[in-house]
Amino acid sequence: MDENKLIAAIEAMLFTTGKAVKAVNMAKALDLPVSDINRAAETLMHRCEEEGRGVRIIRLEDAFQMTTSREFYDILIKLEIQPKKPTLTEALLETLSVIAYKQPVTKPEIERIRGVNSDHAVNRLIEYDLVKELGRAPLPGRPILFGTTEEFLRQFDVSSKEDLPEISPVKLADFQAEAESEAGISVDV
Amino acid sequence: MDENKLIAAIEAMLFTTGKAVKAVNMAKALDLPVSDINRAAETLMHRCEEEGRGVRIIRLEDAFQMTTSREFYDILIKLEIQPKKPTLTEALLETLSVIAYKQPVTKPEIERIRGVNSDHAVNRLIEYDLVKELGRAPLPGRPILFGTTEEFLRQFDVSSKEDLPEISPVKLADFQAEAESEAGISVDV
Amino acid sequence: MELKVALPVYDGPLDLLLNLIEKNKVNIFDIPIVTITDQYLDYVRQMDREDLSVMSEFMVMAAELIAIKCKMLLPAEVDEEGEEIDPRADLVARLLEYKTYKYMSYELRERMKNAGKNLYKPDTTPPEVKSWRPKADPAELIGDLTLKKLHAVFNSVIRRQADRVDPIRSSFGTIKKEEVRLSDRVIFVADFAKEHGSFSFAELLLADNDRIVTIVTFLAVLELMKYGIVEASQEEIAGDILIRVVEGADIASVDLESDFEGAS
Repeated sequence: MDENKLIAAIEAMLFTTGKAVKAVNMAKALDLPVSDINRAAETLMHRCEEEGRGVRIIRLEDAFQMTTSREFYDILIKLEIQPKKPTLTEALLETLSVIAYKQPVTKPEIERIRGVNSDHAVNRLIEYDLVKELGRAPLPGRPILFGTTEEFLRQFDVSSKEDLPEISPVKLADFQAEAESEAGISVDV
Repeated sequence: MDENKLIAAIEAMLFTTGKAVKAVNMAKALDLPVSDINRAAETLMHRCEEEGRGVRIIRLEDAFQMTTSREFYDILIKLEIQPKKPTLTEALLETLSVIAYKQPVTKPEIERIRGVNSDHAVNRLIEYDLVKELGRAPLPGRPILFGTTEEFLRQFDVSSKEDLPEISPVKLADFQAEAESEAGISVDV
Repeated sequence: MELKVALPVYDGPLDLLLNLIEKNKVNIFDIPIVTITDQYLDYVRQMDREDLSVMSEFMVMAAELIAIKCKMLLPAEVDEEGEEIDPRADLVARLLEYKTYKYMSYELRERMKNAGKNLYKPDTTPPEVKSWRPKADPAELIGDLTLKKLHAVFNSVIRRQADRVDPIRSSFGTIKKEEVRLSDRVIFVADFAKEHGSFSFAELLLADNDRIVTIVTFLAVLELMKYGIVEASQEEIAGDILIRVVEGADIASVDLESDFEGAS
């Protein structure tokens, strides 16, 4: 199978299913090594960007998915496409951030960091398919370990758990200023 | 909006809906005349063909739709079947054991022994080439007799064939007698 | 009528503390504990007392602040190296950790705003592709199934049938109570687990199988899961259940005999 055809085959699979498809599954379907799939999918990814196509390829851990190019969002919602977006409160975002950066993490640990009971927040995040149970910690009581889902990667534009935005001191300072101005606004209100 | 961007916008619309989209609706979303949409969609159609992409654009009356290029159907099938690998579930295993040790056996008899409807299990075992029809029982309604296949025996040690009841005319006669006496019992119940 | 002032809502005591520190424009590493504690208590006094669980979280922190305030008044304790221990150190560490995650959550929110503009497509795999079924490979299907195992399955089916329609027994006036003790089954499963490590529920039943035994064995597996000795998984609905001994679990550590005495 020549490279162009391989790329087209990957395009066909990603288009038809519309879902995140694991590179290893595409490799099996095509009877090729996973490395070939990864290379060809990356090529397709770059091609979509360079040619300014209406679709893009995103990477989610060891899977690929086809999505629309963001620049057309405003046009697309006019076609009555209702994107489902859960609105996340501060408490949920905060809990999610602890889980994302600390995963795998137990509920007691989340509550220690946040200083508040987090049952509701964790349950809601699971309901939104942003967080899932990963298993149990080898600790007394065998507490459940939580981590983020593929849906989390999709909704937060992260290609893998290792690829989360870095915690940098510069950013922290920026956020501090931002938080202060936000605090100022909320006082006025 | 330049031509390339218009084409990309159409591509995004056709992708995300996955359905046929009327040119007039796309024209409304883009605030452009329908003729522009038709022209750009045709260009996209030719581009997909010329470049041998994994997707195609088809025209349906006054609408366009993005579809998978036909040549990749086989690959899609291979991708699709991976999650549903056939396995011998407990129900199948049970049914197989009854057929193996009671053969030749009718479906009512299998169901009497297992206590549950076994249509699905028997059909699946036939599909898996582990069970086959042997003929019909000389009973009212002439029910089909089932037994194991050559393939079934091949999969087990050939020398262990003696461990399984042989399908002989004598056995069939036995079965008939058995079935008749069982019919008698079932009347009692 | 009491004048109600809308209190800003904080996500918890740490959130409130961080806000007080920021509002007072003080250094997080040198918190003026008296001022901050007073302001914190002020806020807590105005809080709605109806939600006790929320209230209690704020009260715990209030107690901690007061404890730190007291320690600040006493001569400083020293650690093994003779360094003075700042009573605020633990609190500062907690605040910093909390702050980090809080700020990262703002970053995540930004990303969510952008990623929300990605639109996807429903699965449009054609039905003929979806319904296509692979030709089964009998060798793979049979796997490590042996004729012996198949015979055991057959025997269990027959036995179950005999239990269901037993013309002789069903003519008796009473049915003898079957004695299957949970404790016995727990020990049986534990022994089986010790020997095999990882096995399926069906395998567990091959040796001996009737309805009551199946049910009690299932309960026994649940008991052992509760004790963290085994874990179970089921790939598909109504599929076989895979049971594994939990890594590092000590079967001997559970006093099976006494724990299940009389439980049947």
